[in-house]
Amino acid sequence: MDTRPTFYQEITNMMYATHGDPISTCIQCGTCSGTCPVVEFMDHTPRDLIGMIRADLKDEVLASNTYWYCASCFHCNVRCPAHIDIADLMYTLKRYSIWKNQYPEGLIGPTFAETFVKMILSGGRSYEPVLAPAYIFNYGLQGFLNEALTATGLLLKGRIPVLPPRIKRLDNFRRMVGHIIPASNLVGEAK
Amino acid sequence: MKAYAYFPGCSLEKMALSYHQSALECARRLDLEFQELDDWNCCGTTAYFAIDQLLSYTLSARNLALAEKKKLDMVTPCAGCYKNAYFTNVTLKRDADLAEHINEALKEDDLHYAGTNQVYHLLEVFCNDVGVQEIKKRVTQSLNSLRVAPYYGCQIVRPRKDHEEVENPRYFEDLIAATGATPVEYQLKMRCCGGSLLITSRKAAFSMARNLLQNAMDNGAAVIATACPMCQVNLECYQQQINQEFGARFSVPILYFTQLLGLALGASPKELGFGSELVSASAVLAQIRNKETSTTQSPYIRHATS
Amino acid sequence: MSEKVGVYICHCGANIAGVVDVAALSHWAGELPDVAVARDYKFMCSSLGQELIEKDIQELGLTRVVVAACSPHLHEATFRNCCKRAGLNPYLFEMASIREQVSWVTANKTVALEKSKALISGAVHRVIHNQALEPIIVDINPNVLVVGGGITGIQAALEIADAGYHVYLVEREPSIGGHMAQFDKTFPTLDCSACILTPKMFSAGTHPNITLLTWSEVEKVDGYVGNFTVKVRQKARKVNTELCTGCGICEQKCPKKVIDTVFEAGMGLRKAVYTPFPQAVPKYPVMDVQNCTFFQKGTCKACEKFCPTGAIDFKQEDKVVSFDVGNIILATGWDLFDCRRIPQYGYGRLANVYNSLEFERLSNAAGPTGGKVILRDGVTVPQSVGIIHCVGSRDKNYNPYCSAICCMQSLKFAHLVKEKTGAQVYNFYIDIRTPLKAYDEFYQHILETDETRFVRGKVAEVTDAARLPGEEGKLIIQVEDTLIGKQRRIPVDMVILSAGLEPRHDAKEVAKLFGIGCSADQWFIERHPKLDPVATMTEGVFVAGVCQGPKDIPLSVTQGAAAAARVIGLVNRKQVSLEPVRASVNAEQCSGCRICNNQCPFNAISFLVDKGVSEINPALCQGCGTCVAACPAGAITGSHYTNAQILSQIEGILEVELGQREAVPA
Amino acid sequence: MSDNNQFEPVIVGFTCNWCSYRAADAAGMARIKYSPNVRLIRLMCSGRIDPQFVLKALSEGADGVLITGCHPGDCHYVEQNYKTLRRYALLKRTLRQMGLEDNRVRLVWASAAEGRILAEEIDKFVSDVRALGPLNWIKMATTTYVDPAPASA
Repeated sequence: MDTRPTFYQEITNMMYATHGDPISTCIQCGTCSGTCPVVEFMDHTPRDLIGMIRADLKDEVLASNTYWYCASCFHCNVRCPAHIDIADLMYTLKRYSIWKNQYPEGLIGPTFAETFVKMILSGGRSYEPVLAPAYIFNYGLQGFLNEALTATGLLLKGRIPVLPPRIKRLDNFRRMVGHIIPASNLVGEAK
Repeated sequence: MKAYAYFPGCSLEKMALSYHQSALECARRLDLEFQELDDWNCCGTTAYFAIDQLLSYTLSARNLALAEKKKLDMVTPCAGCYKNAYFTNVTLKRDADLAEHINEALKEDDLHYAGTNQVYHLLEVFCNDVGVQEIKKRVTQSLNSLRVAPYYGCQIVRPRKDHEEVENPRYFEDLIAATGATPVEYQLKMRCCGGSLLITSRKAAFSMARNLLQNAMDNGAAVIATACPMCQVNLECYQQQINQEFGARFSVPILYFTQLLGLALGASPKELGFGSELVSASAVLAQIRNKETSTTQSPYIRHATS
Repeated sequence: MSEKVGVYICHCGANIAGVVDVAALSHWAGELPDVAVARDYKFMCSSLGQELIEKDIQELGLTRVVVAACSPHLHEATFRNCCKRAGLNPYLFEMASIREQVSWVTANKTVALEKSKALISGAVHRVIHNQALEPIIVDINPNVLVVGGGITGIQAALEIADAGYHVYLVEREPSIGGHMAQFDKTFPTLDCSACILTPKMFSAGTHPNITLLTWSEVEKVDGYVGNFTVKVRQKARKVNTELCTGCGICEQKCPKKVIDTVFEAGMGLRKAVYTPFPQAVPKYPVMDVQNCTFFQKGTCKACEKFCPTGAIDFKQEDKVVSFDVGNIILATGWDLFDCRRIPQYGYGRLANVYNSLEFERLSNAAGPTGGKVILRDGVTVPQSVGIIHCVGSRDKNYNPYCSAICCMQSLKFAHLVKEKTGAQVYNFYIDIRTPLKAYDEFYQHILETDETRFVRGKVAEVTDAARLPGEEGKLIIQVEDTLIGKQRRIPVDMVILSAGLEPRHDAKEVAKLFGIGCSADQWFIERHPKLDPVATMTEGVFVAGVCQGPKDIPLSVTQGAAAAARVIGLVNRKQVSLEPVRASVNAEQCSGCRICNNQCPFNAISFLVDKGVSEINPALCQGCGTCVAACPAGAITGSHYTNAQILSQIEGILEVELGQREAVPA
Repeated sequence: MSDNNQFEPVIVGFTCNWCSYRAADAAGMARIKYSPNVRLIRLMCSGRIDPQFVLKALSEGADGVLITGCHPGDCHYVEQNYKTLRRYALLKRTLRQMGLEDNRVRLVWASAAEGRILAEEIDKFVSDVRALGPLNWIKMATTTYVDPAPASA
């Protein structure tokens, strides 16, 4: 007998520190999707996604852009009549998808998340210039020009730092991170 | 003088320097002592949770431990940092095993998280610890009749369920009213501005920001007050691009609430970091000055003195 | 003298036998000292099972019986009767709960067997010390108190009064009738609420066996089944009901208009002296002292001037009346969920968002608009109406339970709106629940004829923030249409919130007053959810209608009648037997220290000064045993819960454990 | 009892007839699985609990005693559970004086609706007593109990 956990079980297990009730309590009422400010951009509504997870439709879930569009605004969380931590579910799916290296083509979210993490691990603080221009090519020429204009505006107003900030006890910080993800290639690359 | 461990967060170093300056200026004028955390690190923001939840907790736990070293409660002006620090604190207090695991890592920096302090957002410190009535007493320059739309955003009130009013809080309005300005009632004050999607899903972010700006305008806002650097950047710096995208003509100043509060407490625009806006706030400043003269010389007083 | 104990182990089908090895258990029990016979049987509570016990008592001369089965709260009475029939005193019987406490809560079969042995061993040890007792017989006062004058209370009162017994019907409001009097139509037949309710109200008001106490509240209840003493506060009406003819002139002449937040749900006005509605029973008005011009400003007295019989009495005071009853029925009803608690639905902020009671008044022909369904501006007929189900129900943020009536109520609203306005109606639901007779047919009828659009999805918010063309000036309902997986924004003119039913705000205090329990949601707890739905754990106190849990009119009426039948049955018996669980003082041993004297909340213990000892009045003693535990001299005995019985049970329970521990050292 | 030779404490529990025994019934009806280490004894009220019952249980081999009753304010006999509460405090002091860990005895309130809460409290108590280890208190001499005949009612 195959005893490997199902996709549904994997996702449930991954929601380790969730504040809410398990997704098995979902009554498919759609409050989350009715509330969601980004839902028009998602290929499946959050409610639909929960149904798909419960049906073990792993490939379909991993091909969905839904959780990459989640803005973590937590509005669904506070309204959910079943007290499900839906935002945490979205994070869980992001983690799962990065872990499996499986996500839809053309999405910036996964690469962005990884770059962001590497950036913080290298300096301990975030540095906007690394982030914005690197991904703006994805929005085409017009987008790039617009971004450059905004960036120039911010630069002129002195709101963009020239050098990346670093914390002082960076070595301690990196060793601390090493305790949490000892063999991570993220840390390796950051160094 | 009440003291707090102050955690500014990455954005306030440069991008939102005016928030940093005005927050400290307001604190000074309200007799609060903000001691900046020594060698704080990035809270991890929203993106971090997508990679490693445990690491995200660790990053926030380091900052909490730094605050504990000072034996002070932590205050942060950034809504994102606040949410991460607040929930890390809640989760670690509840989960001793997780705290133990993270403390192993914190040892590398000679730190220890014990869960002895509280985490507050700047708005809470002003509204609850200082109190709206006290602030009202300290106002020296009324912002009379300036129509300010308070923008709560997401992470100050959510996802807390223990919060009294998650859907319709009033403390931001009360604070604005205390400065003598008129808080604008508008429906989307709790809706997400899309800031966290700026880089990954620009179209969605713009559409959300557009809805918000439109709703505030429709209800007669002259300025939007924010309590989060991400919201500020999204709503202000990208206004022009939003105008292009949707053929709109927004030109709304987006100020940090501390900049408005600072003006009311008698600080100069320069002390509050005015001048770095991409959407000019000169009209707002001019209006406050005009109103000032008109209120000091109200028809009644003129009549009485003449 | 050695006792002969019979031990009977029930399989309860597979409920017990599926987890506990009943054969092994019965074999083991047979070996216990003093046990003459041990048997297991499929269903001990069946007539065959009971006959088995009776036969053994008679043929083997058993002197004690132990049944290991379900909870004693379910079948203790059954087996006691069985012993009695076979000639054994029913108190020489013990029960071990190996279903609720073992097989249903234990996964491991070995452990379940051990725990069953421990419980049976405890029961066998205890039963040997049990004493033959006779139940205490008390007379039943035939009078009955019914609390709450809604349709449930009215039904109960009429049934009892018609059976020839006297009823005190106490109602908090000025008139009986309850929520049903506010409704226009009732589902699923759409008959007019007033037409079917008014005759019953009238009968209750004129019945020679019913004493109506409206504008009154129960303040104190003392006593026990058959013998309660009740104190009721009659709030001052400021109207002498001896003189009042109910002509209504005072109300006509009263210059003060007040928003009626009770009967008209805030939709209409009333006067400061008023009857809530024309068919009110009794017909006498009450004066609202908070709003009366005379009471607030010292002048006016228009009502007094015009009253043709001089019935207005500004000096009238509250009056406390006291009377004795044998039984009590609580039918205190419900409060409507406060929709302000869900700010995103806009109730209280957006003028044209109504709650269900407001809509009932709006559509009622006798209501403030004469039954016209119009917007808050008083003229505009809505072109489109959204009805939201499950407001405040089935939601862990508010009430987790289903309010049971909202689906049918919402379907009724959909029909009434369509009939009265021709508007496009939308119903937003999570599930449609129409389980009772003719209910689903009503749903089918709405589907077939009314062109109502049904959208499956819990509404996320109602807003006036227009964003898209066609939304300007409308209320926009934002919802996921879950059947197509799309978020929709539907602009409408009017929104009706089908708000849930909640326990009365003071349900907890009322429960305490009458000595009954409340569930976590604060509904009153019945004795058994299926088999004893109107009795409570307190003998002589019954519950009926929505105060026990959400239900509609037919079920409420059924429960009112059911509670009445239970009460009539008791009263007809004239006497009731009480458990002989009572404390008594052994005067020989009593040192007269009086420590027990202040242990009793029922004042059953008195000190006999001349004899220098304390004494317990068995009629007042409720059998809790607190004084027994308090007596330093051990002079007080609590029958059926004696020290010997309990200490032996402890020994018995632990005997099994020790044996087992020696076998398997930890 | 368990496979890994983990110490399984034996616990005697006292319940009142109205709230906590019914909570145990409710836990059963809801099929909530909880630690089987507790054996319940039904009394009419937690106010009936005589300290000698607790000492008897501990001396006869119980490793812990659980006392349960209605929530304060909800007592079927108006206020008797407050007396239980006071006696409980005294009892804990007595246990300490006798050299016993006073946390081998615990008081838990459970209403008739709180089957889940009772089950959780039982699990918690069992695991806490398990951590304390076996009691092995001196076994009291077994005595024969004779009650006086009840007064005729």
